[in-house]
Amino acid sequence: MLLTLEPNPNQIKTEKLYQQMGLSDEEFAMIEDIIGRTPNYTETGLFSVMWSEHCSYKNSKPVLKKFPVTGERVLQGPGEGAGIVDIGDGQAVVFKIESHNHPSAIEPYQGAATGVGGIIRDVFSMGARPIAMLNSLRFGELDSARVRYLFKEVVAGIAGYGNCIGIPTVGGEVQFDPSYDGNPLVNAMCVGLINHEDIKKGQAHGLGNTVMYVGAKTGRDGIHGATFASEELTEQSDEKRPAVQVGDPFMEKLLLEACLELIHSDALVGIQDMGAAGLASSSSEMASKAGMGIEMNLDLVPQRETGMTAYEMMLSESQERMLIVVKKGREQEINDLFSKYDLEAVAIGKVTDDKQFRLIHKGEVVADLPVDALAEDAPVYHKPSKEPAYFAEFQATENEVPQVDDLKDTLLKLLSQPTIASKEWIYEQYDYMVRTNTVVSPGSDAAVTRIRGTRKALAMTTDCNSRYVYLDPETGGKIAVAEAARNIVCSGAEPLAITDNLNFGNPEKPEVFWQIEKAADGISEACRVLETPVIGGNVSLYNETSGTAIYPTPVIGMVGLVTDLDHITTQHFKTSGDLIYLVGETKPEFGGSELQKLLYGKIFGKAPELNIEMEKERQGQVLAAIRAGLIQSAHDLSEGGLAVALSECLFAGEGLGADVNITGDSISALFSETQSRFLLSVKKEHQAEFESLVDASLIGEVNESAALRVLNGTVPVLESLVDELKAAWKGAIPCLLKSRD
Amino acid sequence: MFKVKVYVTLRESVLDPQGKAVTQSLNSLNYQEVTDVRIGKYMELMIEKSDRDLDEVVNEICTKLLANPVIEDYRYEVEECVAQ
Amino acid sequence: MFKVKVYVTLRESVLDPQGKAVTQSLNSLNYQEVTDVRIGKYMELMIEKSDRDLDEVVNEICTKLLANPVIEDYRYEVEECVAQ
Amino acid sequence: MKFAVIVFPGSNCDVDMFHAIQDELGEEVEYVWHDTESLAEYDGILLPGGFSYGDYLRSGAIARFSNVMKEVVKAAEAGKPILGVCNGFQILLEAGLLPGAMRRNESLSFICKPVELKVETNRTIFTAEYEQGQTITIPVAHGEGNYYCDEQTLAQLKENNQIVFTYQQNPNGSLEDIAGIINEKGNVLGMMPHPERAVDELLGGADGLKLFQSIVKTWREANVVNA
Ligand SMILES: Nc1ncnc2c1ncn2[C@@H]1O[C@H](COP(=O)(O)OP(=O)(O)O)[C@@H](O)[C@H]1O
Ligand SMILES: [Mg+2]
Repeated sequence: MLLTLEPNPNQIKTEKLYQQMGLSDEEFAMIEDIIGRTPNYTETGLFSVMWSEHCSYKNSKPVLKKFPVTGERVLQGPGEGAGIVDIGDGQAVVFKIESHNHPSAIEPYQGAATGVGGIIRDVFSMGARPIAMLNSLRFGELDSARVRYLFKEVVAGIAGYGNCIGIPTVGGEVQFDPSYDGNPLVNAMCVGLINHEDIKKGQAHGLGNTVMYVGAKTGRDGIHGATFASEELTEQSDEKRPAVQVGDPFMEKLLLEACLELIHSDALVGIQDMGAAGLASSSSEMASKAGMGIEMNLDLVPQRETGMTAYEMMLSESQERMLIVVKKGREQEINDLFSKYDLEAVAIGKVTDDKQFRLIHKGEVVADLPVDALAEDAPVYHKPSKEPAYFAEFQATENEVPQVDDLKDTLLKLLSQPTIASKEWIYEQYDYMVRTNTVVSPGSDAAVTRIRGTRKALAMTTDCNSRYVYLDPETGGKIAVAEAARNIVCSGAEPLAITDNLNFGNPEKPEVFWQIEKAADGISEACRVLETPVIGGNVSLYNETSGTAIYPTPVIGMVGLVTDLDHITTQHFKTSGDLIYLVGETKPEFGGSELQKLLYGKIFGKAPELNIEMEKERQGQVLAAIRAGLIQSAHDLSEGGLAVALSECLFAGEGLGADVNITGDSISALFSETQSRFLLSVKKEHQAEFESLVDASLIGEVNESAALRVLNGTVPVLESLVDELKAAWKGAIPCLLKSRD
Repeated sequence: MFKVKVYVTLRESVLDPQGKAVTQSLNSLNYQEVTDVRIGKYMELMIEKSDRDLDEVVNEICTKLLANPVIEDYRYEVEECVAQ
Repeated sequence: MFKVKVYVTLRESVLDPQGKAVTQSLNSLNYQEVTDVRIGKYMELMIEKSDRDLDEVVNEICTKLLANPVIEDYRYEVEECVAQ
Repeated sequence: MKFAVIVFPGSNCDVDMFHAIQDELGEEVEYVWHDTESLAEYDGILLPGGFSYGDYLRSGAIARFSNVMKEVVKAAEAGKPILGVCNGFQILLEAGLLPGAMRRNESLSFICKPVELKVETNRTIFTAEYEQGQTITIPVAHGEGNYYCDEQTLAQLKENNQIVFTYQQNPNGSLEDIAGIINEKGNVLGMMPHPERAVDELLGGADGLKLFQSIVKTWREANVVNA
């Protein structure tokens, strides 16, 4: 039995106990100043989580300001559970990405599972029906047993949660690199669909209205999860064990269905999920956003464990909980609705008009703070920024073409790099079909989900090549957005907007902060030009182990609109006789490329260049040609260059092959990672019309040879049976996982 | 040859969705006397005699593979088996 | 109050893929002395005293819900708990 | 013909089943909540996939005790067509309406992909529209689809032609590649693959539609005068 001998305000101050909670001396002084006295233990805890990076964005706010966040279609930008974009006919798409990196490093299955659970709640708390999930994962190299364990368990955790709740996981990405060895990244994105009139906000309006708690009971799990996520992983991280929670997807399914019924009730005033910093952040944010105060009686909070203190209840990050505000006097109705799902809605407090955040526990006021001080007044830091030495060095290097002798062998090796290899082993564990709307399943550029009852569909993708971002954060940031848009366009959709997940190292290091700033500059510029505003996102800093930061990894989640089902396009070649076109010229660009990594075991030099205006023009042409019905298949060129893209185009067709002509230096032509390039196939009868619409070079033809044959001029440079290529590509990940355990 | 029986249980404060679901279901099946169920794993390992210390081996195996100490506890019992 | 410990195991004749996988990983992690692993469930039920016979209740619960007799066997132990 | 799609709190393929019947098959269909007291008004009962009550203990173990299952048993006795897909199949097994049990997939992971099935018999009300021995492609999506029964039961299944679908390439370790079985009386079919996911070419194939068409056709022949 934990006897609650909490330290008194004086002890907290003199013994600097606030430091253990993550507050600095200056921050504690600020708090004293704001409230005009020394906070008690519970109050100090509330500030410590609300002022953590995870909740307050105190270090990243100045950077996030750079993002373009508005646009004609944007119905809700950053600031709520998830952003919302209009898609016509009174419908809108809701989406957001969120990280669960640190919990996943320690308990990969539950860490990943609860990450999925959390982002789903963000979407349905807006009133939207979640229709698809994606993820973005980073691990160390698969030759380590620990990495294999993390990888397997993370995938199983994502599958376990998403499959049970019945939301299809339709896409994602994964990269393997030693920089993620001790610090894997697990970012999950959820996409939802809503009718405009159903949009709900997390605001606690209306003096006297009732605050209700629904969902799982509160336990001691995850206490200080938010501050934990804002610290570096150290040898001692294992000690902070309770920061990992166990997910209950069945409970979430009940909550989801009940909440989606609830949004149609005019008794509902506001709704928000209890995510990071649980009850503390949801209640204070709801009151603060509405310009109101809130008073809660913690004795009424459903509790799973006995003897919980106010501090513990407020900071607990137990999963599958929602906070709702309902009109006074309508509580019974709300309760009836939830009881159909075997859930109980419990009144725990009320909305006040004094802008105070007041908590009562066992008859005593245990916290009484200005609510804005918690939710709004966290300090904002402008961290020092410094260009790292490596950057100038890399910029000074000349682009060089790496030398390889055997092109076929090189292609086979590239296809078996786990970052390029087939991800079937992963996505076969995800139910990507449930709800029967998935038109393009994982395995093509972007996933496409139809909107039942319309001719419309949504394309979605997550992207980020962090090697480019490391070499050159600004260009790399731009490329991440451009690549996401390229994937969306290839599937036949028009890019709408993005959500981003900024995964970086410790921002207190000026070199890391510089990476964050530059990447944000690049993302912002690309979003402005491509007209894809940032409608929400998440920041995960302190991704380091033993002092080494991960590659800067600003993951881009993008959603696009397919205006007619007929436009849906996949990357695979379809029929013999189709003409193969390459859009975009190729330069010898190997900095951060898969080939460079393969040959040298490291990356260096300049990232590929990106001309974002040209990118936009080409994307426009490709989309126009798709909409005109001229395109059989469309694929963007990314890791591994043209040779890998060509192979991937051939992997779905039985017996299909291709004859392709390249010019200039074969190694560059086949493996360079020059940006803004597309590989298209076109029916012969559409040749003239296609060429009038798109600037592209005819490089070959699809045939029935079951082989990929490449000529440079008249010289054969590469020839392989498609089956051989496919075997290397398909077998790589299962083989890496199996061979050693 | 030893038969080692390993019991892996969720740590006390960790949510046990499985146990919760079973408790609820039993209560609704009219077994109100069941007030709590916690569900864990039970494993039987057959281990041959070797140079290594058995307890050391079992503890290693448990922390490395059978249980994740972040959320689970384990305990075990050893039985010596007589060869047939 | 009783604490009832229930062990649910796969029947001998039923292949245990999970146990097999664990055996293999242990062997490849250099625990060759582990020759076989069988994985089952371990459950702790807290049951209040009632008019019904405890063994009857536990057997009912086990056959109805906790174990599937087609593939699983169960056994249990009862501990009486003294009220605190 | 009027279908009921039974909805347990954790069902998640209920919507798919509903739309397959309404939009593609063009028959009448309603969602029926698991606490319903009667299924008398329905001609066919569909138990969809999902995780009925979270299924943490064993798939279908808890669902079997719900109110609606008593009604399903009655409907089975009355000879109404009952189809259990995936979790629905698991529930039918747990409820004893079909013999055997499910174990975890041999790979120990969830598996989702289209698979090829062989129609072992077209002499059932569920497969009449297929050719005997035909190969069809239907997706699977499950973590516990590794069918098991004892030898005696297996012999009976074979003897009575109760094995309706088998996998061409066994994805889960299932005994004798069994993907779907029917009861002796011939009105209760359980199968792991999802025919309701294969009713629309846009989503990659429509081989599942004939299964539903078979049910309707045989029902019409038996129940509608001048069919
Ligand atoms: N990288 C980012 N880019 C844009 N908006 C961001 C970013 N990170 C966070 N935001 C926005 O800040 C708000 C708070 O986010 P977050 O704290 O992740 O939500 P929650 O409190 O639900 O966890 C959200 O509206 C989110 O979209
Ligand atoms: Mg959130």
